[in-house]
Amino acid sequence: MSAGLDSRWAISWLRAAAEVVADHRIDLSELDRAIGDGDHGENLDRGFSAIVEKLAVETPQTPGAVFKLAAMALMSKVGGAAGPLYGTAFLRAATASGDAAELDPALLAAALTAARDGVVARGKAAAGDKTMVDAWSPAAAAAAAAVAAGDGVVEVLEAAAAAAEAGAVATDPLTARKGRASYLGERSAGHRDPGAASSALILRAAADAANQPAAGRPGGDAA
Amino acid sequence: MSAGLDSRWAISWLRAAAEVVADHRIDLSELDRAIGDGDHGENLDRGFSAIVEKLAVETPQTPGAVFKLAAMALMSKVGGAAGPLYGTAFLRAATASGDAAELDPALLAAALTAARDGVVARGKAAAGDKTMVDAWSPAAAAAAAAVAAGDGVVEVLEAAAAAAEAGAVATDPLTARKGRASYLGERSAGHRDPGAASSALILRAAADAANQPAAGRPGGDAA
Amino acid sequence: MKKLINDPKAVVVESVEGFGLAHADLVTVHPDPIFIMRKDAPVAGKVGLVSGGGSGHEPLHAGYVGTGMLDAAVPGAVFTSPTPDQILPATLAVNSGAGVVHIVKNYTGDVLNFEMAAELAQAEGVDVRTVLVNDDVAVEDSLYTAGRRGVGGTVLVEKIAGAAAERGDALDAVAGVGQRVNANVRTMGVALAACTVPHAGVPSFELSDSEIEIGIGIHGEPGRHRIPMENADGITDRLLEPVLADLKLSRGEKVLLFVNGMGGTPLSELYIVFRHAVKVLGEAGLSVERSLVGNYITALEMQGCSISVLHLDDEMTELWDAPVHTAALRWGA
Amino acid sequence: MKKLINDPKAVVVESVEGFGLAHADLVTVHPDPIFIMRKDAPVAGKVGLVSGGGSGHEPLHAGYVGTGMLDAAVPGAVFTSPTPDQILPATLAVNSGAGVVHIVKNYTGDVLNFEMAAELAQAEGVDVRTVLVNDDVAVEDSLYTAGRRGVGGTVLVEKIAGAAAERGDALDAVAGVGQRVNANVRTMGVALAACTVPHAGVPSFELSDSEIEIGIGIHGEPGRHRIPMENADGITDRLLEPVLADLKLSRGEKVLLFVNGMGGTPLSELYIVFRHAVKVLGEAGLSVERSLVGNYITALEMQGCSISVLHLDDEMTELWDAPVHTAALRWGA
Ligand SMILES: Nc1ncnc2c1ncn2[C@@H]1O[C@H](COP(=O)(O)OP(=O)(O)O)[C@@H](O)[C@H]1O
Ligand SMILES: Nc1ncnc2c1ncn2[C@@H]1O[C@H](COP(=O)(O)OP(=O)(O)O)[C@@H](O)[C@H]1O
Ligand SMILES: [Mg+2]
Ligand SMILES: [Mg+2]
Ligand SMILES: [Mg+2]
Ligand SMILES: [Mg+2]
Repeated sequence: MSAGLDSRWAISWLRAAAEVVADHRIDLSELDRAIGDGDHGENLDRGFSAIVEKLAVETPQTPGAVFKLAAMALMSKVGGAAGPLYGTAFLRAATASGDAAELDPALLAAALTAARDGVVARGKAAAGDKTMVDAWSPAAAAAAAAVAAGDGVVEVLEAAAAAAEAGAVATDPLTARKGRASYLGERSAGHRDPGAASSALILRAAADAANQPAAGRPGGDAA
Repeated sequence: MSAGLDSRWAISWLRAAAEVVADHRIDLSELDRAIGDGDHGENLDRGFSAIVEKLAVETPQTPGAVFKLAAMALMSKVGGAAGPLYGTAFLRAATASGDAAELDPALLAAALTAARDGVVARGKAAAGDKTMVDAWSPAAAAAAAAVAAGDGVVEVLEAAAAAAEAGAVATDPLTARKGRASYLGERSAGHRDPGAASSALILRAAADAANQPAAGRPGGDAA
Repeated sequence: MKKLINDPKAVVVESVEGFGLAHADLVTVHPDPIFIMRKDAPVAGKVGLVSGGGSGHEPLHAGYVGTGMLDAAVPGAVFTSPTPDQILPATLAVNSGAGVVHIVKNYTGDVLNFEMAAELAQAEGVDVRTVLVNDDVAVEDSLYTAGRRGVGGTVLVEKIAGAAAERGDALDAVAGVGQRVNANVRTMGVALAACTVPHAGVPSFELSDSEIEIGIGIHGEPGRHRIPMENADGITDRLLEPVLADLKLSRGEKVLLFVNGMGGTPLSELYIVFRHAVKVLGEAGLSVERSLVGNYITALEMQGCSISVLHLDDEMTELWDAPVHTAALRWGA
Repeated sequence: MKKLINDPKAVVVESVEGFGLAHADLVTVHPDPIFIMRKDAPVAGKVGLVSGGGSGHEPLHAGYVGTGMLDAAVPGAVFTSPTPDQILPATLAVNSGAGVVHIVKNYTGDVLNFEMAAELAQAEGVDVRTVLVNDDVAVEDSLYTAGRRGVGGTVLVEKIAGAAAERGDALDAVAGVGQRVNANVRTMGVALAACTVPHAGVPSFELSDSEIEIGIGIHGEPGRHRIPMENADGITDRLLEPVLADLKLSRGEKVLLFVNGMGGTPLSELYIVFRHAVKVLGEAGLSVERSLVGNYITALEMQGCSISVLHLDDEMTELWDAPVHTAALRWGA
């Protein structure tokens, strides 16, 4: 038994994420309709469904390979701003994960940080611009802090998910400075950023997947 | 003093007709909106206003010349089906009136008959097709009957106007077989034909003008 | 009613003025009485082509003035036929001595006004022929009506007769080919939502959110019947059915397929209709040799479309392909 | 919502299929991933031009594929940018070895997806340059936003860069002239009524019967502000004012005036706007040398228009006049 997360966890994470995105498809699009063009839920659902379809025919053997599969599916199916951003996040996470069979806490945090950096590099948004960066940045920071505190993988993901959720909520009062919502200027304040909201949901799914004994952490007694 | 109607009557008729058409502009278009394209009042108003404008700068000296002026104005300004039909009616009335300075009952009835024949020749509608023919035909017939009964010009015009009014009302149950209303088929029944309605208004204005002492029948004691 | 207009009464004049400014290389606008004339008209030796009718069907007719199509377009008020005092000077202006063809859509107003103008032109020594366009199969019983209306087929008649005139055909030949096009084309339209005439200010008819009007004309006048909303393939089937029933073509024959937008329907939807129409015609064994998809004869901002099928022969095909250079249709020139 | 569609999810595929059937002489449709390609692409020695973006703006971009304009168009879902796995094969397919120019409207989604595709194409050895179009003066403060959007100017960039590629200009020159067009064109739009995205089923925004939205984009996203309805001349003044303020032209300079319909506005109204715009430009001492009026970059059936002014130089004028043969724009070829 190990304190790391293997490809089975990565696969159940993405399956769970697909489910939660499908469940929140309409809510996410509603958020996007308020300050964007109302397609965010639709876009992500298309992408995550594609991941699930790919996973039905392929079973990548490392977390990195799973992330790579996800990245390619998201890039090719989502479109819009979110497609390249999520695609880049998973691609960078894949690169950071290398061909490790399991992600230990440090590697996990490194993958999350790489994902965050990928979003920033691609979208050039800063913290506070009211984008998904406002979920990914605190998530990556919280994961790093948890590793520094000696936490295990479940705690690292729990910390990341909680920080992403808080970060998403904190976008409510902000004025958007990137993406489609920025055209609204101050009229964008008072609404939650859809990409931050979806990021929080997806990171929560990662933590949930790690919490399930069947899902790649045999035993679940570690950490 | 004479029992005939001169150019002053013809001019006051057309001025009165212009007024009554302007007053009923919206009603006539409403009738047309029910079974046509909703422009009949607008079209006629444009034409009769043009007559009034022309009469402000020209004063034709015979009824025939007045009718000719009206015909040209109607043809050039009304458009649609009604323009050529009314234009032809007045043109034929002008021809029938010749250069007589006054119209006696017989000539008056002949002018009305010529007008009716002009409408029929131009539009090829038969009685009962739910068109302005259903006002003009009984009007011409009633005028001829009045002449045969030895009536004077006022009575001739009164008879024509009353017959036109009855004829217009009688179009209500008919199914249109000519003009735009015919596309409605049986759905045209239950509505008054706009062209028959406007014809009745215009012929009533002719009778009213003949009843006014100032308007070309000096004295008004004759007939 | 929200429209990009100033005074409702000035719509036609201002719009035609703008058209004249935008296409000064092609046309001259005669201001009063208003008509639009090919810049180089009268063209020596060429039969003149004049069409016209109520405004609100843009780009018809002004958009078809130019080389290989019309010599003059005579616009009436919105949905109201023009008057003889416009049609007559337009006819005289484009007559080079070879005579003039009037292309007239079969509406009582248009027919009567063009007829009067033709009589007056004849009286002034100009030989006039008339091509009456009546391609609308929505009008079922011509015996008890003013007859079938002129709709989408008008564009095809103007193009093909225009090409015949341009290549130098004589008066009767130009009118003849125009009549042949009319005899071989059938059209059926549908409205999803009505249009609003500027001076009326209210929609021409009311359709609920779940109904459509099959057999619509191009003036917001009623069609054959109302049915519940259907999908594009279903509507296409319904439009093609009476068109094909009336044309009675044999398998292997060649057609031109024209899917026309009524003004307020996105081009993308017209292509969806076209796609299915090609399939239906294919199943009927017909060969779609030529096509046209777009807003070519409209009813202001009405939502909907019409489908026209023209049974082609070699000469019509050749004349269709001949160069045309107008504001709204251009190829080979 | 009443639309001539079948399945809302199939709108793009079916519409593009129909387009391919209607214009088989000009284009080939690559079905999956979907893109539209010039029939004779790759053209030996010629720089390839690829554009794309969300669907719903027809005839943009597929309508501009052909001689003298685009080599490929890549359609996303309605109002959603296409993905790299469509853009990449389109880019590879039109590359003759002379490199490929991507013409990208400045929306985050379009920019990011084209950027990724360009990286992937470069990795496969294809030289890619990007022309970013951002002509919309409605976005006031580019520092705090994603920057100005690409709207009407896109059509002009595609035409002029397309002509440069067609005459054999090298990669940097083609991109350079495209960038010069973008630097010299400004656009402002207005909506009178919103449009409805098929899969959304409800209008993108709500406008009351007496309001209009000034500074609208082409996706039903909001504009600068709402004002009470005005007449056409007043609206034209309001659109031209920020365009001219931003362009800062001197008297005597030459411009191209482009009045574009958003899809649901009759052509006649666009000419009324054009008429007044010509007057306003004339009063500013500008010379309208070229013009374009019609539905060239739309937002489904949105009612409204945009006005673009391009400051012309001799080369741009020559390239504008150069032959073009596409489904939606054609002259000289
Ligand atoms: N420049 C950017 N950097 C980071 N995230 C961004 C950026 N632009 C947009 N986003 C994110 O993308 C989300 C919108 O995604 P989506 O609706 O799918 O794309 P689109 O705006 O193209 O319709 C926003 O809510 C925001 O979180
Ligand atoms: N063929 C015809 N013969 C006689 N009258 C006709 C004929 N066609 C139409 N009309 C008359 O014209 C009237 C409609 O006139 P109007 O609305 O001005 O023209 P349009 O139908 O062209 O809009 C009808 O109410 C009818 O009385
Ligand atoms: Mg969105
Ligand atoms: Mg009428
Ligand atoms: Mg009318
Ligand atoms: Mg989007």
